[in-house]
Amino acid sequence: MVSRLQAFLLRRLLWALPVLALVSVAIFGLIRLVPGDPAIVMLGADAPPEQLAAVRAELGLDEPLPVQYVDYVGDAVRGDLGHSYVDDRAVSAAIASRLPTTLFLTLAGFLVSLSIAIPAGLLSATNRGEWLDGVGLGFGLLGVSIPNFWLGVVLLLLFGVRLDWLPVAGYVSPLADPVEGVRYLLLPGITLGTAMAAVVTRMLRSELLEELRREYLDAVRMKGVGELGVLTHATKNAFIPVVTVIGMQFGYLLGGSIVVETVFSIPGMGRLLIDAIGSRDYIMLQGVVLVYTTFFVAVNIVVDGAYFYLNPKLGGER
Amino acid sequence: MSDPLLSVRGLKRHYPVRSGILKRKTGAVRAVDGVSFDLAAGETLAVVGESGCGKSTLAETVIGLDEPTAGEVTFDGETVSDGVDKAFRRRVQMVFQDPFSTLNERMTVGRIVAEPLAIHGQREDDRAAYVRELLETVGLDPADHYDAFPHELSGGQRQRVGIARALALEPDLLVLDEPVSALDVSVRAGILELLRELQAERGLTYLLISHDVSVVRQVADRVAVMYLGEFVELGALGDVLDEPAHPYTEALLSSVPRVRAEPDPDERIRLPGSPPDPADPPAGCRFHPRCHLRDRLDDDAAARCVAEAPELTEREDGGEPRPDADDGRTVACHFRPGDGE
Amino acid sequence: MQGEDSATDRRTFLSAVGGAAAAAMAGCTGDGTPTESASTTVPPSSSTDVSTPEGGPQPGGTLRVGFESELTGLDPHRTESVVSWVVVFNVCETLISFEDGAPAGRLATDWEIGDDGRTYTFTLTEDARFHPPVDRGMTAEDVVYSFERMNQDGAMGSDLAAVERVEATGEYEVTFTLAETFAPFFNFLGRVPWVIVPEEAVEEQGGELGDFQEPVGTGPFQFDEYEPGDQLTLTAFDEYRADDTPLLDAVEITPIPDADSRVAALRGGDVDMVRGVSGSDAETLREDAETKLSRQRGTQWGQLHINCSEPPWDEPAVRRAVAHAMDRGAIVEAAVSGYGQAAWQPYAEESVWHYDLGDSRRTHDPERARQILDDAGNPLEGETLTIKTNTRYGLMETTAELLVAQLAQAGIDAETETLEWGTQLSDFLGGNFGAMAFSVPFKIDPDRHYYGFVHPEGTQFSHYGEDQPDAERMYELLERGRSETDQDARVEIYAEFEKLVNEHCPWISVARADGLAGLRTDVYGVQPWLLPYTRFWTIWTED
Amino acid sequence: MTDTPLLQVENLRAQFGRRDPLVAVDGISYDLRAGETLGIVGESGAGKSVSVRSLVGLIDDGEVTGSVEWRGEELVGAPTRELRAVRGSGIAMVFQNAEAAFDPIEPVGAQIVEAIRASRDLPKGAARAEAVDLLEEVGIGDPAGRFGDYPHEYSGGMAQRAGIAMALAGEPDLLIADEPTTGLDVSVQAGIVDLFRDLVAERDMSLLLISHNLGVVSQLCERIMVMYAGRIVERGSREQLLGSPRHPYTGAFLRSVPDVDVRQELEPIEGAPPSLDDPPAGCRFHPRCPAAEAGLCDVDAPPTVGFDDGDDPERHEATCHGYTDAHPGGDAFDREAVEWIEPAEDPERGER
Repeated sequence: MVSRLQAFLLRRLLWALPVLALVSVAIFGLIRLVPGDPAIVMLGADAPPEQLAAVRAELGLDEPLPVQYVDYVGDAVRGDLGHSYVDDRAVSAAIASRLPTTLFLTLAGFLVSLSIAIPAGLLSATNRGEWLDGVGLGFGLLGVSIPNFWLGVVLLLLFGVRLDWLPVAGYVSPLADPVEGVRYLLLPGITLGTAMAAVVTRMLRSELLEELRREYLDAVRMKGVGELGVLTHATKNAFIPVVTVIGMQFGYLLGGSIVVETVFSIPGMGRLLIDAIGSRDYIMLQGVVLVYTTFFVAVNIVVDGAYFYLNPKLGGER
Repeated sequence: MSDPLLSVRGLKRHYPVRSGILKRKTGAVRAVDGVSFDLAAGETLAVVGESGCGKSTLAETVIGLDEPTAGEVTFDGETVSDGVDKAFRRRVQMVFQDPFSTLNERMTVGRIVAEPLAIHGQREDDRAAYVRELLETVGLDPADHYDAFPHELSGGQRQRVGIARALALEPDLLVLDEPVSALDVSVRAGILELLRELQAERGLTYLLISHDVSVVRQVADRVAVMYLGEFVELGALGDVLDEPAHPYTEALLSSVPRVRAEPDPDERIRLPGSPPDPADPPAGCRFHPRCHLRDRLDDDAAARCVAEAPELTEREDGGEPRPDADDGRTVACHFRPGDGE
Repeated sequence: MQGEDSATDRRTFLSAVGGAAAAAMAGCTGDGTPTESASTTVPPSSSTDVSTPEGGPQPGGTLRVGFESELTGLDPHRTESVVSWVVVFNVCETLISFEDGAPAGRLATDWEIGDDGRTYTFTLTEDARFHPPVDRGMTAEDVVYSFERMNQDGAMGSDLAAVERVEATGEYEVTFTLAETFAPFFNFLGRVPWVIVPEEAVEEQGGELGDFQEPVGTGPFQFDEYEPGDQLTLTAFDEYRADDTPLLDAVEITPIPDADSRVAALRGGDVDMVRGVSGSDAETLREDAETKLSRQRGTQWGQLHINCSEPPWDEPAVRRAVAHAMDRGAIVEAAVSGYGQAAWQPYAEESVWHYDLGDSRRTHDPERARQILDDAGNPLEGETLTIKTNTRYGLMETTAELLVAQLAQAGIDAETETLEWGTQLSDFLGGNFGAMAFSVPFKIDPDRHYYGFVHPEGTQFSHYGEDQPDAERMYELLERGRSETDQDARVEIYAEFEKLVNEHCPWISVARADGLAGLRTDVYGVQPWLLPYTRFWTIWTED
Repeated sequence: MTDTPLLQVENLRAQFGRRDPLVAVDGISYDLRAGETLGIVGESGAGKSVSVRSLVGLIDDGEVTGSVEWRGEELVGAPTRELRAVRGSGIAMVFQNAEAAFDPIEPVGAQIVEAIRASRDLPKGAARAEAVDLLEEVGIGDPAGRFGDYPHEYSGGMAQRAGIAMALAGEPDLLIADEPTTGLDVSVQAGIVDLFRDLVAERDMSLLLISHNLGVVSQLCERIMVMYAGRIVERGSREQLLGSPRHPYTGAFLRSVPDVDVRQELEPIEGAPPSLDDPPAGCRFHPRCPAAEAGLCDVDAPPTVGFDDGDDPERHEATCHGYTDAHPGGDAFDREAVEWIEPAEDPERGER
């Protein structure tokens, strides 16, 4: 017997399939609809015709589009995203080598944003109208208005160049060297996480303010529970809708990581994407975009699942 | 007797219940499950029951806001259950429970009341004057209230606006869905009095939906008691409320707290448990799991309640037959119609 | 604009001329374009490090370098990008190279051209060794193998098309036999992709073209490890045949594609050298006490490409008028902050291929542009010229935008059409354009620039048909440029060709942009080469 | 029943907003003895709910003045720490919307356990066992099985029973029930009323019940106070109040309630309850009072009048001008029965 949560997740997964199919068609189509022969664009103006023909054959460009698509999807399902002509790598291997980096970066942004947003949201809501609230609101406004790349460059100039406390460029895996890894991820994490922190702070604040007006908190007070206990109840409840926002923000983080990876020279998926665009590496490009999309869809399913799980009204687990 | 204005036969409204991974339909909530009644012009039928019994769904289905799963609704000789026309929309109006949410906050009272006229393209020449007249009819002062916005009015005044709006098209039938339950106690009487007056002056026909027997007592001519999607008792007001025949009616009436009576909890008929799930109603008599009569029945008789659903039948000894209605007093209970208590 | 005082200059500003000629002379163009006023050129053969500390070059140390973009594969015979070639250039070696602008031996110590330029015989050094794990001496067989490999399926196109055979005519002698005389061939041998690699290492890595991703060569550095996208490490090849080469122990290359981050990384001390510094960042690096700038003249040639069979551009008067409407100095100033030169031809004054056009140059003169059009009967009456460009390359974008404004000053209506780079490239290849701003890297031999533009046997990107003035003569000059093996005679040929280009404007040369690199102040020995490839083996750090 | 009141309320006032304050409760005084059942009746906006929430410091955005003594201890202005000690174990509260009184994301049982452990130092297991007992006591079938259910899984009546169990967790001496049956079906409501009656009897608790439903109040309370526009207009025993209402509002209120047993001439009270941010001067009921006397009722605050109702020991008082000589009176007012007249201070005049 499947539980309601499992049924829900399965249903979401089934829904994700057509979404992914649609996305794959879109990616595939868009890349091929871009004007210009990919082979020529890839190899440059003075490429010999023989080489162009070889590349076309390798890319399957001489086949009709539907055949190309079916081949592509067939391979993709088996985990083969193709072979990059530009730097002669299996796309899946290239992505596999970059994905952990992007995940670590996204995670860093995620942690940074939550460690800012949760206390800020709580303080802001519980000190409504006072100066702390003003600080929280101001941060919320600034955070969403400052563009990633600008913040990144400012942090980099301040902490990397002027103060020289932290490295400016590059990446060390936190698994290989936790201390260095964190040092390298700190600035990118702050850059990436600030906007999300702002959004989550504002959301948490408003949800909490809403929640603090709810009657059950008076019921909790009437038990003789202290204000901290009351706040705990309110925060747990306020977090349920915030989880959804956090999930959506995770998608934003993924997008933001592209910019941040470029600014901080972090060899992640975003850089792979930018480079693939730059070098007209279509095979790589469609692989990377597909992985991003899949990831995004997966995050959405997880978030929905979490929402479902946390919200007993939807029949979450006990 | 002339043909009834509204005739409902075997009306059902089931909502699908979906479950499983693919959300397939796995059952149905039998919100309204085979209801029949006639409503003569000029009379008031009250459908009384507790929350979830299906009375609101019944009202919505009758006036075509919801599509029936089965059954037939005839209005003034025309079948309307397969789709209502503009004439029906004009002749049947509804007064809603919550005057706070059913009035457009951004429209003046005058515009709110005139809106149905505009929609139906009526009284283009003297609309404003007519609306003022209507406001006066429902006890509002046009001078004060015509240009007022809903938030400037008290709850009772808003409900009066709602009634004026419903009257604008000079309907024949008004469906009153809990018309006073959102109002302050001291205001309720005024609205009920207004409804009585309007009926007397305009010969309106009312279908009153209410959970409050006291309200029903003040307004209705006949009463239908609804339980789990079915009528369990239907008859003249005095008959049903003074001498309830169905055990549920009995329990319902005895639950109403009397203001002046000395409290005597032992006299009260207690209903054990909660109403069952309308998606999975009990077999046989739907009321049997909570019925206090069963204690007095022998085992064979009690088994009948579990096995066999009672039909709504004419009560043999029952009450004064109404001269103007051909459906007398009917009760759906295996034992009450004939047990000669 | 570079009116710098020489003291600051000497500390922070390294400059070198990457011309083909050794002439150590200041550029002097005479038309007053501000970019030409700098007196900062230092002969590439002399020490570029004016402030070299006492005691001379110090061996040892690691140089951390920030690259302008990601490497695109490392198979020397396959890769297509400048940054990858920089790595190849330090790991593998070509037969010849260029020193001070003139051909010089690298793996070849001597050569002989015979039989009307159809046979080339090279004597190879006997001291070249392949890096571990191959670890053996290089012989003529390796040269034969490498050329066969790089040109399989005609992958090298017309550049090697003339080569009929490559033979080992001795253990250290290799002979190329050409089907017909093809003079540029010799210079092409200095091209970075034409490097010599050992067959066993290639086979070990898969054998196919593109598989050789951990290149093994004979160069001063050997490939150590590469984490794609992250860091590539080169280590000194201890058994390199020249003494004290390289000086560094290792080079760590990190791609830092974002220009601001690259400069920040240098200033923050995270790297010792960055390539691809933009003109707008150059001043910052010069002013920062911890950094300095290295400048290589004219690595990129910008031009207005014209489709000479597309009206109204098929009218020579139109092209000439546009050439006079153009203010090259302003474009250089705007596009590369002055780090470049107004140019009327790809080759700088220092180059042997440079032809002194003198006063015949079509300089900025809007009045004359009007006059030319008047005389031709105003062919642009009611016309709006379209200049295609893109946003990917600043030089092209700025050229197009400024040119439109400058044309307006000369009374010519024009507009830009900004395309996606791929689209622009397609349009270029397909001849779907009237004019477009374009730029190409500087080429070793003029044939590589001109033949493809003009000759009907080539791609004829300029669509310079026979009906155009002096078309036949220009075709003939290009053919002679290929068949004439005498260097001086070739210089004459291309000089005449340039003169015709100046006259009929099949394209309009705009500018040469400099290649800028940033260095920490303790980095010395940077010697910009002819082409934009960094020679890590000359660099040392004071540590 | 002892003579020392459990709760003594003196001139309790609660207002919201600084400029143009809304005075929801305007100086009410009463006391409540142990074991007593007191009802406060009034329409929405009369200030009933605020009046009881101010007792235990549940007004956080308003200002409460006056005095509330719980067993001699002042609660108005007391620090939260002291209020916490009284809440739950001294005074507990049952809320109107039972489901809304529970944290929606925690199982009902856990919330009752929290209430038990907030007032008593019990180990978790014991608290859990007691919570199950409480659920059983309030009439929830299969209490152990429903222990882990979430609030939304309870029906309205069941949720209210669970809410009562939660209020009982601290073994309070006074149970405040704020419209505990509003929104419930009559059959369910009757059950809740029975439950309250049983609990008060068995646990020797006092009950302070607030309702707009006279029926419910009359079923449960020996003493009743009628509130109108933030003030108490009449108080007395159930019999006094329902049998011989003295304040015109009480009488009109009683007459306006539709009777379930008789079809009657309905007598609505004209107009609507006043808004509290701008209450009428004088007697607040005067704009709707058929016996209002111009120049008197609309000017001066009415005095509180006591009535002698024979052998009923409860004091019966109404705050009305109708029993003074200044008022022409008529049939509406039976001046013979007047025992004493307490001159009114006029808070409005003092302020305005």
